[in-house]
Amino acid sequence: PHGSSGHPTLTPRTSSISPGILGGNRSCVFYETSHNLKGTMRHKGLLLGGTEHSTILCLYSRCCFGIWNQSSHAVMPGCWDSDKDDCEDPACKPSPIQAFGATILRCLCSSDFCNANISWFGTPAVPQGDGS
Amino acid sequence: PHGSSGHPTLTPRTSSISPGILGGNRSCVFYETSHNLKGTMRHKGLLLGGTEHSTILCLYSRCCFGIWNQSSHAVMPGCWDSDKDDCEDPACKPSPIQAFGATILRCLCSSDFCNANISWFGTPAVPQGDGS
Amino acid sequence: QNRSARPQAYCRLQELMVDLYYENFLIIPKRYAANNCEGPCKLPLSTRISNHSTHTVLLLGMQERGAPLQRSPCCVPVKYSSKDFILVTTEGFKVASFPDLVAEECGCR
Amino acid sequence: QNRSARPQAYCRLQELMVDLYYENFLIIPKRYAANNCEGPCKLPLSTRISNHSTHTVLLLGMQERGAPLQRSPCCVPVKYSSKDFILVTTEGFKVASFPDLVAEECGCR
Repeated sequence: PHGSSGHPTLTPRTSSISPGILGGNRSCVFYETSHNLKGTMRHKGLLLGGTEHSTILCLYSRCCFGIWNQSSHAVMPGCWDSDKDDCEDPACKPSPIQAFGATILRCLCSSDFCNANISWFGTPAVPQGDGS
Repeated sequence: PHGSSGHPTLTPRTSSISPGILGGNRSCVFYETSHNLKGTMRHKGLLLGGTEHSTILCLYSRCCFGIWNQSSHAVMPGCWDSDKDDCEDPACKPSPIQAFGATILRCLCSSDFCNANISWFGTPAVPQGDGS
Repeated sequence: QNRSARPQAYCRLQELMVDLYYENFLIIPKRYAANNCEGPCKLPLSTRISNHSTHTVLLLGMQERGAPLQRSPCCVPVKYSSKDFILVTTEGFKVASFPDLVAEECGCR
Repeated sequence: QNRSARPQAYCRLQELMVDLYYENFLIIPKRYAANNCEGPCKLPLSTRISNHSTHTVLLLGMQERGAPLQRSPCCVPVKYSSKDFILVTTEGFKVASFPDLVAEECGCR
């Protein structure tokens, strides 16, 4: 299962939200695989259209997040709900987490669509295969 | 206005109270003048009959209290609701309080009807006129 | 009167009498059991104190790892009860209940 | 980062970041503003701190009159809020909200 299929492009609650309360109009990549994910982060922003990867306008922050699994597949990029959780870096420089025998990469970042790609050590994003 | 006129001899709530929860069956004198008194202490015990001075069986303590005004008239004897508020003495040995230009005598005591009379320094109650 | 000098192993409710003799308008009581919460807050809280917050657990964890805290977790009342008093006012006597006068439960906060 | 070494005049909310790097199951965030309550509790409380209890006022009164207290009134969180986290479990990823993780209001207790 891929993309935003099954999600409305605009969640129902958005009708009562004026543009002024958007957190500086940060745009992030949004994507949620339906398998092995419990819960959702889609209510942290306004989901705009898109098939494979959606765009989400953050409601509560100017902060995107990204999570990648061992094979560098994005798991659930989206809007984070706070600017206070170490979201200073404009680029997504992921820190690895070892959990249950797997390596997970994750980042918080503060520029538009910064969670689209992993930014290795601040250099432009490198194709994943080259590093190994 | 004197005595328990106007008060039921047994308050309505007593019907659901079993004798076992009475606080050791302490009996105190109960009396509430209706003038210059706001509120009541009658719900701290079971009011038994009586015209001038009623008897009250304490519900929450084994502690009587007494308050006398400047001319040593009892103002509102009754059951106190706690044994923890300096109620060790079986006799009512009042401490005077100066308030708003008047002297008020008050005591807490822990024997049956100990709040009927002021017990001056542990000696049997002295007729009020003799002291002045 | 129930109090002793021995240190408490963990945060818990202790009897504490408070004098009110200086408050002339209070007739009865002049002294009452207000109680207090005393004793150290240490990990693990869950097995020792039922009333704990995750925030406190995280602060204690920081301390255990050597991070300094400006304010260490503290044993405080987390539930109070009210207390009846008989007062004298310019208009006479009054029975009144005051909230938050007796500490009933303690927790680390 | 917003914290300074200057002492606080009265009990109030201060920013405090808590590290969660040691909790491997937590994916995002690894660090969050848990905040803490800091500063002295002194009389009069009412003009300085909106959230105070009468019990605390009496304890502070005892101290002012020279009576020793086993536990002095303490500046603590009296209201918390929850915080969302993304976790990894054996079954995959999970968005979860945990209560009592952020100190929101302070009081003397």
